[in-house]
Amino acid sequence: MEKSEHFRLYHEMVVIRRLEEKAAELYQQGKIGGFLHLYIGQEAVSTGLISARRPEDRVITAYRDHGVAINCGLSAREVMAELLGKATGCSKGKGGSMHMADVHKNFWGGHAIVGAHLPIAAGLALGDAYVGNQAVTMCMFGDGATNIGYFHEALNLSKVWNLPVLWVCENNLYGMGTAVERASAVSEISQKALGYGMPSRRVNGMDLMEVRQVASEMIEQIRQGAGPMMLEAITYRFRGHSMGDPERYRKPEEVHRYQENDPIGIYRRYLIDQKIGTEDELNALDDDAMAVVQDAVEFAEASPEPAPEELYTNVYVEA
Amino acid sequence: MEKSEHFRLYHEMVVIRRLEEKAAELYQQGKIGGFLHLYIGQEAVSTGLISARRPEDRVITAYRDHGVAINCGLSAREVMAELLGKATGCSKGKGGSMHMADVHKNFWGGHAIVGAHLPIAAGLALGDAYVGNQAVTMCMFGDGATNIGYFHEALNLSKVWNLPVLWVCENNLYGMGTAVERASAVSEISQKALGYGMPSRRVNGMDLMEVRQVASEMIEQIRQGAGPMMLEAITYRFRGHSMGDPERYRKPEEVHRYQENDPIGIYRRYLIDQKIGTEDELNALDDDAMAVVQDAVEFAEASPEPAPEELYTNVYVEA
Amino acid sequence: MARITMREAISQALWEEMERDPKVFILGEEVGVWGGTYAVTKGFYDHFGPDRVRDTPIAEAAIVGSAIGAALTGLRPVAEIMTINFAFSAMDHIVNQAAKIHYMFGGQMTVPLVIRAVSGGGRQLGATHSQTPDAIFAHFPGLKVVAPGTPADAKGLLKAAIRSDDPVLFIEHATLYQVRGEVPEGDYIVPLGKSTVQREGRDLTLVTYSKMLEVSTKAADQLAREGIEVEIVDLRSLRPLDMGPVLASFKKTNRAVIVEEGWKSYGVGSEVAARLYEEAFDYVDAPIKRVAQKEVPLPYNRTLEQSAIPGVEDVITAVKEVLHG
Amino acid sequence: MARITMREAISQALWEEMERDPKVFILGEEVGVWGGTYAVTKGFYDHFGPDRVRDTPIAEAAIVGSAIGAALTGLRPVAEIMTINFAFSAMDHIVNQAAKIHYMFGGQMTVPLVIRAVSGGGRQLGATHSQTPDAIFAHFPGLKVVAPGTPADAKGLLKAAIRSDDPVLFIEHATLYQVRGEVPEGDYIVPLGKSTVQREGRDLTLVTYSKMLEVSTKAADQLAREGIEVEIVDLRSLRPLDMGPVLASFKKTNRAVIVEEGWKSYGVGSEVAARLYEEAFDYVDAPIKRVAQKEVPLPYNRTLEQSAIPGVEDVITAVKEVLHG
Ligand SMILES: Cc1ncc(C[n+]2csc(CCOP(=O)(O)OP(=O)(O)O)c2C)c(N)n1
Ligand SMILES: Cc1ncc(C[n+]2csc(CCOP(=O)(O)OP(=O)(O)O)c2C)c(N)n1
Ligand SMILES: [Mg+2]
Ligand SMILES: [Mg+2]
Repeated sequence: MEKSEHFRLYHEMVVIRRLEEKAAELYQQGKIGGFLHLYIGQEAVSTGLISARRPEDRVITAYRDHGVAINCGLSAREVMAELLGKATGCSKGKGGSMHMADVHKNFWGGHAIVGAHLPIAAGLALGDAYVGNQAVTMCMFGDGATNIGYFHEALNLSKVWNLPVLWVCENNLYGMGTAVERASAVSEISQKALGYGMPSRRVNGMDLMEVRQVASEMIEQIRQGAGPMMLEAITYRFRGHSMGDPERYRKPEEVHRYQENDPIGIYRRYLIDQKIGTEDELNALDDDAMAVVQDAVEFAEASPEPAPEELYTNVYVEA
Repeated sequence: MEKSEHFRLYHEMVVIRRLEEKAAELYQQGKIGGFLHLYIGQEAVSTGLISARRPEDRVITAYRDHGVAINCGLSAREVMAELLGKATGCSKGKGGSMHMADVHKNFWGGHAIVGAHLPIAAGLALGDAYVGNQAVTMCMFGDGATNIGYFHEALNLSKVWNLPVLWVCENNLYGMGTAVERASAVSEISQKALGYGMPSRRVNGMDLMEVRQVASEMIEQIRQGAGPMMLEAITYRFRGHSMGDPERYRKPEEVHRYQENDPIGIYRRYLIDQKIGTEDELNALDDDAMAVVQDAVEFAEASPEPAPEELYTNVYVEA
Repeated sequence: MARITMREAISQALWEEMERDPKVFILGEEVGVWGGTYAVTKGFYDHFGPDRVRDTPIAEAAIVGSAIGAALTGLRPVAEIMTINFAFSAMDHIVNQAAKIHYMFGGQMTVPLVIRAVSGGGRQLGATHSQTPDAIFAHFPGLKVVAPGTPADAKGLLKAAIRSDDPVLFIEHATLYQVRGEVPEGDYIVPLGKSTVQREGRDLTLVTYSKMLEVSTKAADQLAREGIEVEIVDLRSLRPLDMGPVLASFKKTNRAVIVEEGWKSYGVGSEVAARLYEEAFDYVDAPIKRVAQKEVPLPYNRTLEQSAIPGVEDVITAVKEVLHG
Repeated sequence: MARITMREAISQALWEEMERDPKVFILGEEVGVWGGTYAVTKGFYDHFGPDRVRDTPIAEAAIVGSAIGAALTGLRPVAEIMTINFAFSAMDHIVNQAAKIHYMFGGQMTVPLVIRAVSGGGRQLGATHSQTPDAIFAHFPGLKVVAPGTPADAKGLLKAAIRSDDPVLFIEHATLYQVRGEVPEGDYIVPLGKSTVQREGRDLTLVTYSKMLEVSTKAADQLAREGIEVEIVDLRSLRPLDMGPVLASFKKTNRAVIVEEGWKSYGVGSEVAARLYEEAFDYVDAPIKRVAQKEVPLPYNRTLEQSAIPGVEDVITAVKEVLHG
């Protein structure tokens, strides 16, 4: 990987982090409404994963989607504007935090019903298979989502139809307040792949390079026609499930332990150890990321609200 | 096993067979309406399985339920009367072929939405676990049913809660016209148990003694607290999915091959080989079974229709 | 124009659209090798092959969900849900995904999806398999809901649905498949969201759709012999609901009966009646009546079941009550 | 009588019923360790333990389905579906299983089940998470559907629901949890299926329920200052729907506005309006109006969302239109 690519990925991760910290502030100020699910702690998963895709590969995820949006190439401006419900947001202010998308960047959304986007992902892959595209669909979801029927139906269908999908479970050990072993018959989510005769792998989701490496291999195999596979990334969210989570279900010490393994810190360490970047270079990227986010906030705040008529547009394509 | 018990089981199987052959006739005559799914060919599964239960153990199945009803101790009369929609039917003529039940015999129905009774079965088992009953729930379903989300949610829940359920898949190789490998990612249904960390076994569902033996062992383990398990019985339905199936999806030769392995024939052979019964004794049981069914038909035909007011009863318990 | 059955009309529309546009494909349980449980897609598998006529596992959410995904990529899937009763097993994907994706992402995604489903009772299938819950799907903006009552409309509406860029729930009625009617050949399109007068009359307006159009027509024939001329307006679409022809007729007859197969409470008749009063209050000469299913889960027993579903006599009685107070 | 919040009232009802009857237990996502996403079951897990306060996987069909099974064995489960939007993921079990099992098997099984679910919009949760689809559940005979508008009713109705041998969908409203009111202590029961007059008036009848009772009451307060006295009838149950108090009020005022939060088409107002005309035609002095949600999936943007949900001004406008033509 080129140095510039490393820097791009590092920069992306920091942008995501700063953007979400800022979003948390704006939420407290009442400028962002609804639910806000922060990705903080999990950035290496989507950054590593999506760095392994080709432009024609599709990405779809759940409501914890800000990072994924940035990794797919959406600007911090349009993400922040969407959070503020502005007309300039990627979903015109109609979607909000949970429903970011940009189909031109092959980012098929943020979806808020747990697991419901998995059958949709199978359909995206079917679309490619049908017309003979050599594209792969990456579908991300949480550990909790693997317990709902949609997961089962989608994985089964993808295997029966040999669809080009990489199923990516972000196992952050909890679905809201429920620890994975209290909700799932097996705690290693990748074990579920056995029931679908599907190959699977487990990676350390805090390590961007590992995620990227394994994802690249799997995506290539899928592209060659190997059929669907499952990738489980072990990760952790440093913040509550969403804003206002009382966090009664886990101890602060546990959170602290994981926070010491910050995916940004790990990657930074790697870049320095491998002499890919210097402290100064990385600091400059940090500063730039901060500036990008600051600019995004200003842009979003200055952006117009959707026009009142927008309430009635997009209900149907045809009147 | 006592000779009398063997004779009882043999008799039950033959009653089921004759009763369904009769039902097919009555259907052709227009005396039975709706859908009629015959169990012919699969009788060894429910006969073997249910012979292994204690009275406190619950049984629940799908719409292919006539055999199960008989095995649970419902009389041929009330089964036949239900088929004819009579007031004397086990569900007062309101349920029909797909909705037989008798809660006093611990038979919790016949359920017509594929897979929907699996979560209900988990709940039956939960009911027993909650009050400390040492009962096991046996839940039967088809191979096709293992592809719907309900299957997944139910199996996962049963394992997480360690519920006393024996999940029994009757793999008759087809869900309607779809061969198992065209609908399921894995053709050995028992492999799906791996995704739930659940023990499983596969048996020849044409062999009553094998089903009974393995089911007994599993039921005992579950009763002792081992948690849910899965039993896959390989079987075959000799008739179409329901009356009026064009059967374009399988060759007559295939059907004939399986018919040579008739579960009644296999059991009969076994009884004679083991010198448990003589040809004469078994012929007498055959004759009696025929008489039982003949009596059931007469009873059903002579039974009254439900009163018109029955349309409005049982919508609610309380008015 | 050929006189063909509703089944043939639907089959023809599907076939022609698949021939016309390679992006159109079919998926669902038993649509392929079996030829469709109601034989609508008989012969399709052999002609169009397994990629375009896709047998699915029994997994309704995955059927609709994957069809949504495929539609997002620009294909035009026609997903068959064997009967509308099984649509409850795909409810989220129908009302929460298909109906909302276009709006929720600010218009950047479109879902040109058709979901075909068989509705209706009367065949002794018992409570879970005999429902006519059409109204509940029509409650959701973003979804279009269509339910033809004649072979011609079935063909024309299905073609319009397939060409529509919006998600359409296309409701067929099991006991209408054998009904025959004149059906235009070739590219015959009936626009979605348009009600139509199926029979002219002066004394009273019967508002109905789907199977109950047949029942209402029989009732109208009998009433005609007694000198009562009812006008029949067929809604054809439940969402968008086109009140134009209903109102025009009502303003002429000043009396209406609404006939639907489903349960009365929170049904189609409630909506139509409420709108008639709202939009033509000054034209009301007598209370509007709703004829609908008795409020019970449908029983298996034939006599009981038949007594719960609206029949010709029920319509005639209601019409006379409205006419003679 | 204590003045407590709706949240406390519901919590109290649950707590007391669990203390009273060991067969009552709770299951659902985050009802235990978390204490309920809306904090309704806070403290329950510690007090009643993990067997009676069961955290579930995210698997709505299994939540409702297993609750049905447990109910069949004689237990009295209270299943929490975090929000009613997720009830679509359990749709079959709610409308096809819970609602039909008693009937379909000829009365031998009963399903004494309560499903609690939070309905309503107004919190910028976007289209999939903001619905008020109460009416569609009320379409199904066999199910009881209840939606309280006051803390006292919430307590009394929930107790009645838990003691009922029939399946009950108990709808709470997210933005009512903080509302306070007088709530009788101890065994206070409000029978299911009974509407009630919440405010007396002579000029017009406002028919409403749940959150819209609050909105309607505010509108009534403002109208009173202008000398307009509206009577408010709270439906409380959508099925069975008790038209008694609605009709009595209407026969007095001869004018009505129906206020609901959900979409207008095929909604609660349609049903109530249709019945009012059917049952009190001779008392109608002016067309009945329905105030309801704009027919769009709810957007995230606050201003847009608020403009789609009925507010005090919408009610006042409708009332004046009905009064002044
Ligand atoms: C069908 C459905 N049920 C419940 C919810 C509420 N809910 C939102 S997120 C969530 C937890 C999901 O956990 P997981 O899949 O592990 O993802 P994570 O939040 O950990 O990223 C729940 C229960 C929902 N959105 N959809
Ligand atoms: C949710 C649902 N989808 C579809 C159907 C229609 N259907 C009834 S039986 C059946 C096949 C089931 O196959 P399997 O589970 O293998 O059982 P078998 O009939 O072979 O005993 C189908 C598709 C249904 N009843 N419910
Ligand atoms: Mg998680
Ligand atoms: Mg099968």
